[in-house]
Amino acid sequence: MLLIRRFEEKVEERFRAGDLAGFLHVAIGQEAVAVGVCQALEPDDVIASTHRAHGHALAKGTTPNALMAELYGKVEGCSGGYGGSMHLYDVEKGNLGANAVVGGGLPSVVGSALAFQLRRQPRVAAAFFGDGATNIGTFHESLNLAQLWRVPAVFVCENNGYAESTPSHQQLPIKDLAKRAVAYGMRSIVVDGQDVEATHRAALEAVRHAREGQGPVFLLANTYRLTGHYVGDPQVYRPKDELPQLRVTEDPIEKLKVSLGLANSEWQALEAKVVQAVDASVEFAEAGTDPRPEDALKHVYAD
Amino acid sequence: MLLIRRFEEKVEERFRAGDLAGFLHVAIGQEAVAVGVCQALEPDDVIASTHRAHGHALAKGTTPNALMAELYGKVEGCSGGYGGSMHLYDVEKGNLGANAVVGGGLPSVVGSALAFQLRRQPRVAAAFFGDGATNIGTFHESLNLAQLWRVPAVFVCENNGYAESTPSHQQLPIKDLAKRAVAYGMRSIVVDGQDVEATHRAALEAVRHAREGQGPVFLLANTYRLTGHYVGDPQVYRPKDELPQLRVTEDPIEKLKVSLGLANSEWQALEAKVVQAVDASVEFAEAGTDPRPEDALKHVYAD
Amino acid sequence: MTEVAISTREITYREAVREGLAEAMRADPDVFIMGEDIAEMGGSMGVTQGLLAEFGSERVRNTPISEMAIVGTGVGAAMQGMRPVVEIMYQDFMTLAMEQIVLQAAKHRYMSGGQHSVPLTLRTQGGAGWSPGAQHAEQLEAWVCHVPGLKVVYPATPEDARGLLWSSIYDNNCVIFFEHRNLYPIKAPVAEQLMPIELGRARVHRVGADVTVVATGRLVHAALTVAEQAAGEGVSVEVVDPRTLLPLDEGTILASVMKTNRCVVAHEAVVQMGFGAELAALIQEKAFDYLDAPIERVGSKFAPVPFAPVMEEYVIPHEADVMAAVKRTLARS
Amino acid sequence: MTEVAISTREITYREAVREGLAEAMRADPDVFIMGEDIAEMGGSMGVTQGLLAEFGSERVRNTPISEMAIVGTGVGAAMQGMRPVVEIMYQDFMTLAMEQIVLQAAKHRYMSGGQHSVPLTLRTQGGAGWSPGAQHAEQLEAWVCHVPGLKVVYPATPEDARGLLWSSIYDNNCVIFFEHRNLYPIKAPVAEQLMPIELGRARVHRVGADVTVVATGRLVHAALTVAEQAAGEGVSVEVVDPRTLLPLDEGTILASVMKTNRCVVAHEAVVQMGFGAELAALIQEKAFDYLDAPIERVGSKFAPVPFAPVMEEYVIPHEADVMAAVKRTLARS
Ligand SMILES: Cc1ncc(C[n+]2csc(CCOP(=O)(O)OP(=O)(O)O)c2C)c(N)n1
Ligand SMILES: Cc1ncc(C[n+]2csc(CCOP(=O)(O)OP(=O)(O)O)c2C)c(N)n1
Ligand SMILES: [Mg+2]
Ligand SMILES: [Mg+2]
Repeated sequence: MLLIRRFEEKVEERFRAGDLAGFLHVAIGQEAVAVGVCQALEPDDVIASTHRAHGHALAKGTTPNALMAELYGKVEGCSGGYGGSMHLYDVEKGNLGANAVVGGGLPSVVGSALAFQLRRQPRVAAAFFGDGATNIGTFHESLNLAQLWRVPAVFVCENNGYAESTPSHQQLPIKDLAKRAVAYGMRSIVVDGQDVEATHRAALEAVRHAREGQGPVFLLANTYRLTGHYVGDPQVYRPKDELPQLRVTEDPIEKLKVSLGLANSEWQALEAKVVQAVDASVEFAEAGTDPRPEDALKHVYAD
Repeated sequence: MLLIRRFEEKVEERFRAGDLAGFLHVAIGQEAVAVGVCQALEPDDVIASTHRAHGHALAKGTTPNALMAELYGKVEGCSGGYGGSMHLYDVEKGNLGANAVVGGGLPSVVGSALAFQLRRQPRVAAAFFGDGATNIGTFHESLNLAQLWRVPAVFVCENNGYAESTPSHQQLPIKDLAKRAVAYGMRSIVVDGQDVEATHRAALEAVRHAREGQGPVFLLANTYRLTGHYVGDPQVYRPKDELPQLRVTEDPIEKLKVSLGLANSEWQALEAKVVQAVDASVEFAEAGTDPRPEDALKHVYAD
Repeated sequence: MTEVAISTREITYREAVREGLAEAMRADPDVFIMGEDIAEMGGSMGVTQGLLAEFGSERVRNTPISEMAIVGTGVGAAMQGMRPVVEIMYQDFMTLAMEQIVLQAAKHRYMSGGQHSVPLTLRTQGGAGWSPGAQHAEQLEAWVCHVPGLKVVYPATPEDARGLLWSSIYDNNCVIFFEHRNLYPIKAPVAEQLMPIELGRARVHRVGADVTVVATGRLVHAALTVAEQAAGEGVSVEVVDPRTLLPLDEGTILASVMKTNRCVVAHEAVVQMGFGAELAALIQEKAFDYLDAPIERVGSKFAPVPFAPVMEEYVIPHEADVMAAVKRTLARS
Repeated sequence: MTEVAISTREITYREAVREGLAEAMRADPDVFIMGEDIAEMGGSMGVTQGLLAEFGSERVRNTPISEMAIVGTGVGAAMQGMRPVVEIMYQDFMTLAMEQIVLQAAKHRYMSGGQHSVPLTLRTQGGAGWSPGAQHAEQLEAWVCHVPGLKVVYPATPEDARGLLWSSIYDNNCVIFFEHRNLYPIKAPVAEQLMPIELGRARVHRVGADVTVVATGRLVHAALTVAEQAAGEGVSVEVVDPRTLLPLDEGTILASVMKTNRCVVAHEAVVQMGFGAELAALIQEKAFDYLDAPIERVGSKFAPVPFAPVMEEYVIPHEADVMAAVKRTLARS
């Protein structure tokens, strides 16, 4: 979690400095969901992620080096420089890919889970997506089919109360998003996504349920986006005092710090390690190899 | 109802005789839903219909002549011969159009209802669709948005237990389709769609709710398809004894006959009138005008 | 080369697709099929009849009406190394799944820098001529030919349907496989055993000297009839079917046009922005000095497909339209 | 004709779109706008900033992430005689709504035999050159140009954006209105008052004698730069922007090519099956005897848009590509 936080802060910094191309969404405030869920998965379980993908990738095992190199558009990046922030892949580590299309990754999680089921493999596929994604048709068709076929999938809704600038009440007709699961007869579990331990326990239960063939689970993690939608978002749509207040009350890392009860020195040691890893990733990325222009025509097709 | 039944029987007959082009879906067994709902609507309320459209069209006021002429591909048809069985329109009568795309008509019902809301008109828009249609993304997005904006729409689900050849248990993860509405916090009303009076009462309540600005309603009418999916369907997928049995126990017209308690002679007079109207529609259609080939290039654009 | 006598038999295009599926399923347990009503009912066109009985309900899967999820679930299973074949009942309904086709299936390999492959085959069918109305008659091959990462196949004969379907299923990319509704009943001889046909190879159906007709789907048969008629009038028509539209066998097509110096392109889709536009643009570029006449395009007139048979007949292209185009091109000196 | 002095001012393409919307909304209460994040935030590209304040939340509507419903709700409101303008944030996400666009919006008038009209405007934007990655860089104008019943507009300048948007909104058909992401900040003079521009009229941006470049969107500006450079080298380039791709102003384009005898077509979309294919097919057909060289096509190379800037730069077309094509066509004798 701390790694994700410091990594993303660094990414913001480098982006503002003009080092990184494209656009970026950081998940500051939502780290506990990524970590709590991915820690509950086995190495050969798979995830699909979203436009807000750095945390998921790191939590599923992509190294900070490979991730940072990707953001720098380098050959050493986890997608070889073809993907970028919204298209982080690490198939070996079980990251099927981040998806810049809201809801776009859900069907392939169902399909992956179906493959596990057909091959009698005790593996689970998990999809991350936001509250806003529960409004899209892909969400509906995916959860519906997953439940119909009882595939081993976990649908992790990171409910941060916004879809870009649009607050829940402008985009969701219901307050309790767990009701979404009712339409499919799917089991749902609701958890405080700022509490990494609770999230981890809930995820363990969801993953067990799915893995044992009892069907998919809708895991609703209530969380907060302690930042703009994208890096540079002036957040004109957000009440002025909302963010500073949430930063105080809802920072999952502060909460973890308290619950772990580490000595200040221990925490600082951790900080130092993390900062070092993040700085190293920037060095790694900066020293990385630029793709050749004509490499752009590779990988369009598989042989 | 009797008109719809006899009309569709005639349509089947003419189709099998080779008089009608394209393909046809009849709603034999589902007449009470069309009638119960459309009778609950005001003349300037609107409906959108499905591939199984004849009943809805007749119930909303399209004349048998105009409908039959359409099936014959004549200029006098309710869509001028451009539409056919799955594309029946009668804008003046409030039929926005039948839709050959499952779920395809739902968003425009939301949009029509939105227009009524914005213009402060006390009108209601109703969508017909099948149980199979509740699996498609368009359904989800439409109901979700309708509830979010509380537009005056009624969503009439004709739950006949099949989507083409696929029975409920192969296509729906839930038994109780009313649960679909829970995902949107939408009011639902469940009714026996074989009972025209009950359906009418339920529809009146749904329409009132919508018209008074209390939001859309999901009206679930449980019904039976007392025929194949399309005219000529050998129904290999259906248990052999299912249909003959349902024909006895679940014919809405037989049920109406009993509940009306009409004398045999009265019923026969009704029958005679209906049969005459249907026969007249065939005569009308046969005597209709064939479009000119080059008329095909008209109506591609509005001026 | 020694000639080998191949024993043949006659099957329909429908049976050919079915054989292609069945053989591919027999050869590899990772091949499975999904779609609406494909199991007990055997598909709305009867293509998959009998497959449920042979392969069981795990590998022959009825789906809900969920086009996005049908395609997307196929994408996911393909990412796991399986070889799903999904069916979209009418190609009109591909419009519902374009996001999963274009932004997912076509791009995962690329966006992952070569980590993924998506060996998914999407079968679909369509075509007018039987008054299905405007929402069941789309011909959308042009759209998918605009999408890097996809392959696009459109067979016109039983032999091609069977052999190309096999190759599509065993291709490691997402292949959009178009069938034509009105070709299902046509019969033609095929080799006793399935013979895979490499993707990306055109078929010269008939050799000719005066004009090349490049046609796809139903129009291949129209072109062959026209060629026969024209022969009676002393005109020698070469008929080429690309069969695979993406990647396109430019060599065969260009060689033909460079020989005949005249070209007609023909398909059922609307002319404007149809696949014929790509063919014409390509041919005029690469065979400019060989052309004695403009490349003529044959396709549907610019309207949705109307219901009434007289109007439908007018909108969609027929043999007479191909013949007229052939004559127009020959009239130029 | 008497010349009237028109007072002008400079505005950006972004402001021009906004003015087009605002003027249309002021003129008719039936015009309203819907889309993701268009209200408080003013749209992901800032186009709709300020409209919420002026027109209120009934007419400036944030929607959920529901592309099918956004378009389809617009279709329904349009059927009731309103003039909705819906925004699809990136044209990539049009892939989610193609069914509502193609099978509904485009066809209701026709299928109803002329009873309905669907005066819906769908605004969307896209374009690469800033490393958005493969799922935010689609250019899909070719798809919609293949669909009878739609109109397709793609302005390249502030004046055109404003005047064409007005006309699109007041057109009684479904208009797909493409904006280019990288054009939003460009500035150019516009007339003080909005002047509607008729759909279906090309604009000759620069008159020339040696070669015609028909370009759309961002490539119009590339073509103008190239024309300027070429002039320095003694080559006279005519630059034509169709602006409305459907219906297409064939007359202006053909007249230009018949005059210059050489043609380059240029757009950002992938070359294969792109709008340039239609242009090339049409021009070779209707101006065959006037062409001194094959029509050259400029567009993206056949790959999804990669993230890394060096690769992205390589894939998408630039001025140099237009210049090279101009030179190739001039090299032919
Ligand atoms: C299909 C689609 N529509 C619109 C967008 C633009 N977009 C990117 S992120 C976003 C909001 C997503 O909200 P949510 O799902 O709640 O995720 P969050 O950003 O809150 O993590 C939108 C609308 C998109 N990427 N995909
Ligand atoms: C989007 C789409 N997919 C598939 C079809 C083919 N199709 C036509 S009717 C039908 C079944 C519809 O089932 P249901 O909604 O229950 O309606 P019913 O036929 O039972 O009245 C299907 C799959 C279609 N028309 N549209
Ligand atoms: Mg959110
Ligand atoms: Mg049904």
